[in-house]
Amino acid sequence: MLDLVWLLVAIPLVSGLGLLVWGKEADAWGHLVATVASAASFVLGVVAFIELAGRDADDRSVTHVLFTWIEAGPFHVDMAYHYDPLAALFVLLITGVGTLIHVYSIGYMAHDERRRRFFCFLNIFVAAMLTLVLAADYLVIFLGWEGVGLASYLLIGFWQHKPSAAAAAKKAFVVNRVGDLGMALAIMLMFAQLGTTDIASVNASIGSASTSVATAMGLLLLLGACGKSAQVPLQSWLLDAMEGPTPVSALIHAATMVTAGVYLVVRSNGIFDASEAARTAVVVVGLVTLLVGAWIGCAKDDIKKALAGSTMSQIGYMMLAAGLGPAGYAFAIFHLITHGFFKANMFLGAGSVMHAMDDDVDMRHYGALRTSLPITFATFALGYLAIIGFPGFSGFFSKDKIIEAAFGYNVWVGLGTLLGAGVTAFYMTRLMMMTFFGEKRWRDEVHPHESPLVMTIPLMVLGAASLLGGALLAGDWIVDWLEPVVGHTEHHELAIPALAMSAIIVAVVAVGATLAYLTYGRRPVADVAPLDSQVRWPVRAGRHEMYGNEINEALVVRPVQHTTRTLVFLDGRGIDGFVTGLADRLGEASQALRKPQNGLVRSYALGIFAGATLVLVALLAVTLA
Amino acid sequence: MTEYLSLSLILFTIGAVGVLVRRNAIVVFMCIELMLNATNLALVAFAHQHGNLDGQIAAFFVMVVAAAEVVVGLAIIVSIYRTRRSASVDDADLLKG
Amino acid sequence: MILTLLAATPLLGALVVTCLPRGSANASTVKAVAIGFSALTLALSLVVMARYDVESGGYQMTEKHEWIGQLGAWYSLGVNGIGLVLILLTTILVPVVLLAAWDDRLPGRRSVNSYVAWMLVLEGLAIGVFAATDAFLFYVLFEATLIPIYFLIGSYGGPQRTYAAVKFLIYNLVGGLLMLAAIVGLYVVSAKDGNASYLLSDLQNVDMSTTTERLLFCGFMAAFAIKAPLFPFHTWLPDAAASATPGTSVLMVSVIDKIGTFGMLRWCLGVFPGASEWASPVVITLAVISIVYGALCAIGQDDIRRLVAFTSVSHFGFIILGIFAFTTVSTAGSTLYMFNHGLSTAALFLVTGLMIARRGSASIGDFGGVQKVAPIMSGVLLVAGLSSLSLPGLAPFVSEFMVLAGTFTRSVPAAAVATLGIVLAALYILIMYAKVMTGPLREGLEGFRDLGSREVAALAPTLVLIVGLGFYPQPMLNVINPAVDEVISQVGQGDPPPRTPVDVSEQAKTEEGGH
Amino acid sequence: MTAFWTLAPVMVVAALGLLFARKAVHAALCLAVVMISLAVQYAALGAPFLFAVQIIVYTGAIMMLFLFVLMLVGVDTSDSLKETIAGQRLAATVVGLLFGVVAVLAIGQTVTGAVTGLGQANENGNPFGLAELLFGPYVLAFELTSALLITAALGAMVLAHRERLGARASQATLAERRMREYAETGRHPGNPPTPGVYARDNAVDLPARLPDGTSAPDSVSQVLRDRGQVRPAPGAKDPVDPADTTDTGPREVEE
Repeated sequence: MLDLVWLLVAIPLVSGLGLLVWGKEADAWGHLVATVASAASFVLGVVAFIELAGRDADDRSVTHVLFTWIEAGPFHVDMAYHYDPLAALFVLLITGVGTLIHVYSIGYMAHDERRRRFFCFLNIFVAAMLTLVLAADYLVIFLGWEGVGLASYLLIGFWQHKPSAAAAAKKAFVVNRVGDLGMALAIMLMFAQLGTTDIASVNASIGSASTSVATAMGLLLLLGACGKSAQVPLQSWLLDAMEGPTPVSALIHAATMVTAGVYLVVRSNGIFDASEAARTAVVVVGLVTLLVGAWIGCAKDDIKKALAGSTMSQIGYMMLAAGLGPAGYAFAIFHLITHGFFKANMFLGAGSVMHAMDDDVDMRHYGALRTSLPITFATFALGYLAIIGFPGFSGFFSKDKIIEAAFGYNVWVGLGTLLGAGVTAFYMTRLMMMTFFGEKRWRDEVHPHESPLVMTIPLMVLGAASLLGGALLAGDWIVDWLEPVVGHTEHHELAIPALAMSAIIVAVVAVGATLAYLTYGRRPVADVAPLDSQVRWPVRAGRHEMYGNEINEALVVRPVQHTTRTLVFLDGRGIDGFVTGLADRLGEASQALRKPQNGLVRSYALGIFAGATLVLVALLAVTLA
Repeated sequence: MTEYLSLSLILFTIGAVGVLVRRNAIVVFMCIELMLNATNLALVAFAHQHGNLDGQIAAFFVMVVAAAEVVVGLAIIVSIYRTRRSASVDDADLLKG
Repeated sequence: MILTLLAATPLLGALVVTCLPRGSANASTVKAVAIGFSALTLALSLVVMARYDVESGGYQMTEKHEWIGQLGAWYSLGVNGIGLVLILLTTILVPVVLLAAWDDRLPGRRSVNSYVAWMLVLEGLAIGVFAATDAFLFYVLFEATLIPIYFLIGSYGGPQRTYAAVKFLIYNLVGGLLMLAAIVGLYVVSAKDGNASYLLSDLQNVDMSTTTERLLFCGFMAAFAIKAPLFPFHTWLPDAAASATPGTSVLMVSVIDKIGTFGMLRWCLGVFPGASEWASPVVITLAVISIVYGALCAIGQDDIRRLVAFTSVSHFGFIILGIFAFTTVSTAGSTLYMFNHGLSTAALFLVTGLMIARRGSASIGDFGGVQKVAPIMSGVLLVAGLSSLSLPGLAPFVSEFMVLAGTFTRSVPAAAVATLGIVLAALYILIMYAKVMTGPLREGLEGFRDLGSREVAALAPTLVLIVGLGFYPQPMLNVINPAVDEVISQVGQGDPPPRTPVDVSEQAKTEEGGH
Repeated sequence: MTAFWTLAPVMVVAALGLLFARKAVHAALCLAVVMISLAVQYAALGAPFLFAVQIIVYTGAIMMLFLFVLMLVGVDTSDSLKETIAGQRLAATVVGLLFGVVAVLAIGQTVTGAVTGLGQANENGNPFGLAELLFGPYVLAFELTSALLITAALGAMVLAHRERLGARASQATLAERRMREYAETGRHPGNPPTPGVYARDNAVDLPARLPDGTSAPDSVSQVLRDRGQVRPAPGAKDPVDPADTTDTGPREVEE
């Protein structure tokens, strides 16, 4: 079976491309085929996982070369997959959540005339994402990396007639390209330095290169990871990406694609292990994004954008954990998986709410929806409890471990993560309160109704996963499972016992939740957002996404526009102007030469006579000389 | 010998300057004839110097050609005069660039 | 003989097409005959490809007849991997272009006969250029290709066609003149050395002083840099592309401009290796400037055709960068890039050409929301555009990455700046795509027709090849690699070894089963 | 040498006359002087045949042609002495002087051998010697000159020929045209008055007197008016200003 892992990629790819080419005839049943394809991948993934789990711990890795992709001189890239415990977990997450979201989309996109194409893109995304996590070579990762970028581009801009959606798609792609720049350079550096881009070889032999090379490589990879995972400073695209259909936000911009950066860092553990500086950079990026994302999440009234801020923040946690080195890799992946469950759950829940509210996303128009949407409310509540880290829920275990590890690394970093946990509780409680509790604020023409079963079943499954995901940590299973890939070292013993640590975290979370309850649960919420001038600067900054767009605008967009205009002008006037100017000067010179050609025969005769005289004088001079 | 050649050259030069300064096409033509005659003188003088008649033959041919040239040239002048009402060489500048 | 046959088939086709009766009633016959001849040429080129023995490499299927004995000029043909790839590109694109040009509206009452005849002439001459192994023959054919393009632009283009055609001609003639001087110089050099000969194999062994070599190199390089076009000699290209019909633009940018980069590989590196090395810092700098400059200018264009032309300036920068980095990886990448860029630009020019013909305007501002009425066209434009921005999985990515990776081993700054091109490429393609295809449907576009089946048939081969070669470029690389190795060893440069190479035994172990 | 030294100054002066003569006829006469003198020089240089040819062809035929054409074109078209091309005269003088001086100096430097004389060549008489050469080695050139002469004659005919473009104007059309001209421009349809109607002044250079006592300037020949040779009619009310004449020259009559 493990030799057939490539089928995981091939099935959704063939299904996606096939449906795309098939044309209109497939409109009626295309979505079903796509869903089945995704499910088939999931089943295969499960079978492969079982087979892998059945092997000895040392033997849980399969590399299989399909064909040589590129070969020229010393440059050799194989189209090969590498199936190991890390990849196996990702395969399950991607195909599992992916299939659920396919199912959900059947309901969600039921009335969209381009539904078939939507499912094609989803399938292509699944294929690209699986390529990414199964790749055995950095260049193949890059293939999947940009493939998911393309799928993300297509899906964010799925409603192309909306200029905002098209602009958001473009922005996502371009910002990701900036990150890809880093990744491409990192791969080139690998080739120049080590002569190979094979992941295993690179990570095994990076130690023999100098630390500065490893640092450079690590930082370049981090740039790539920042782009894909919406980490500061390349975070600005993620909130705009919420223009896409909600299942897309759930699958791509919450559960899977945006976590690819974390995957990359974990996958490149050899490189990051070799460079302290690169690891520190990862921690700093993670910490900053964690806080910035949480801050934004507190200020947004748009339910999807609030969740997107939360996603940024949670990925910040994962990134931070990955930056902690072997002490954190496993927890980064653990949190990644639990986050995949509960965030997908909540996004789909938000989609269900929007579905009920005629696609209104403003939470100020919600309120008291718990009665109208009981199933959505229940499942959303499971996700909510998981993300704030309510004891016993999956998020509790995963976040707890990261905060502990962070304290083990550095007290200040630990305090940052602790603060983040509190803020998370605050904004999630705010979201819950505004959406499901309080007074009803929706307009008269809106009649909230529970979504059909095809949409609520995935919610229930994911809700259950949010609740039970913590089981992965039972007996340190996930740590052991990943150990062949990322290794493991026990973090430093904390000054206080782990139980006390957990208690402190829970206390902080409770404080955050209570604050939010007091602000939004007890007091009525205005159904029109106060103006920017009426709120204090932290809210203002959060609403403006910490001015990320403004900063990009000032530092990048406008200079590029300006340069472009200048260059276009210079190209016409300068370079082409030089050439046409040369032609004009030649024309003028010939005008000047025209003057002596006055047509008067006597002038010409004078010229001839003068010439004859000259010849005579010259002859004489030569003779005399 | 030298004196014949000098005379020939002086006449030639006068003819050439005449071509340059006169504007009446007919006079210009006469100046050209003067130049031709001057060369004829030189040719005849050379024949005398070297004691063979080739120079005279050359002069003879020059005369024939001059006759032909005058015929055609004058015909051209007449036809130009007819269309332009002028025999001034400065009035014909169709070659102006 | 097969190479002569290959080059002669389209020329014969041109003759036949010219002799066919004119007039709109016969237009379909004429086009069908032309496509038939180009398809025959394609078949022949596939035969050449099949007969080429990859194992032994070098020049094969050679022909040699004395042409002008006193000059040492020979009618000498032969293909190596590089020439073969470009011949294949030419023969693939001409039928595609002819098919896509089926509905081209020609200005005035110009006859379709001469239009397609010139295209076939161009094909024949281009094949000759790529197969010539004699410098004199190469030069003559090189200059001869100007004639069909001149007429294709000047007679069948848009309103500015005369200006564009003359500009094209003068630019290229200036380059050709400098090359002529170098050709004369080559004669002198080789005559001094013994027997005068223009054969590539003889020229490679001619002794020349460093200064002479550099001067001659500059003559050749000037012609190729203008043709390619390299910054700052590029300004003829946007004008020419904006005034030409889409088919002409394709042949010009995808095939004829390749003669420039091809010439650099075969003649500059082949005959003047020392001078090439001497000039490489300057050329690499210009190439990097081309990449960034072309991309930035493309972002600022409003005319779609000019935009595509500027993207080509950027792409040619990559090709030249790879050639002058002197590594087998980058040079093989450049050669593959020539092929891939030909496909990608052809698709882009053709699909935008169809769009422009339907709208009657090339201004991006006149489009908007086309996706809604023409989804297939939108999809084709997207795939062509994505290939232009080198999305992995599409053919240009492979070549672009090889160029960059190879260059990186030689010069990190050059590669780093050039990599900026991938970000800028995303900008120019996606901004254009967003303005043209997305958003609300613009007024006046309601009746916009989607691609018809013939148009799809014309574009499909390029798209299939773009996707296919993106995942499996090896068939091309297998042909290219031996030829490139030869060129690089000629220059006397090799690939810089990895600074800390991976231990082979360790690699073997990791491939077995993880670590 | 006597002949040379006598004639040389005359020739130079006559040639200079060609440069300075204001009227073309004078120039032609000067040229005739030069040519006749040249003929004499030829005779002195042992070329009696050329002497004859020079007299017959040049002085006789070519000069006559010149005079004919001069008359055809109009004797009155003398050169205005104003130079129209800036600096042409000065430049011509300078270049001419330079050329002449340098050439004469060069000739003066040249050492020439002893004069052979044509005694031997002219043994059987000069025309005989020339004929021997002309019909011997130069016969082809001689034949070609005949072709040249024929071509020249044909060319002259073609050039001088004038194509009739319209129908020949009849009396009726001419009369009609005159009347129309009168209606349009007020030009008198009849013949202009003849100069000097009264017995006391019947000279051609006096304008006629009109009934009101004023003079009619257009009664005098255009040539005289151009030359400024019109005399004021005695007793005329207004003095005739030759410059103030309207164009009343002979009507152009289409042939």
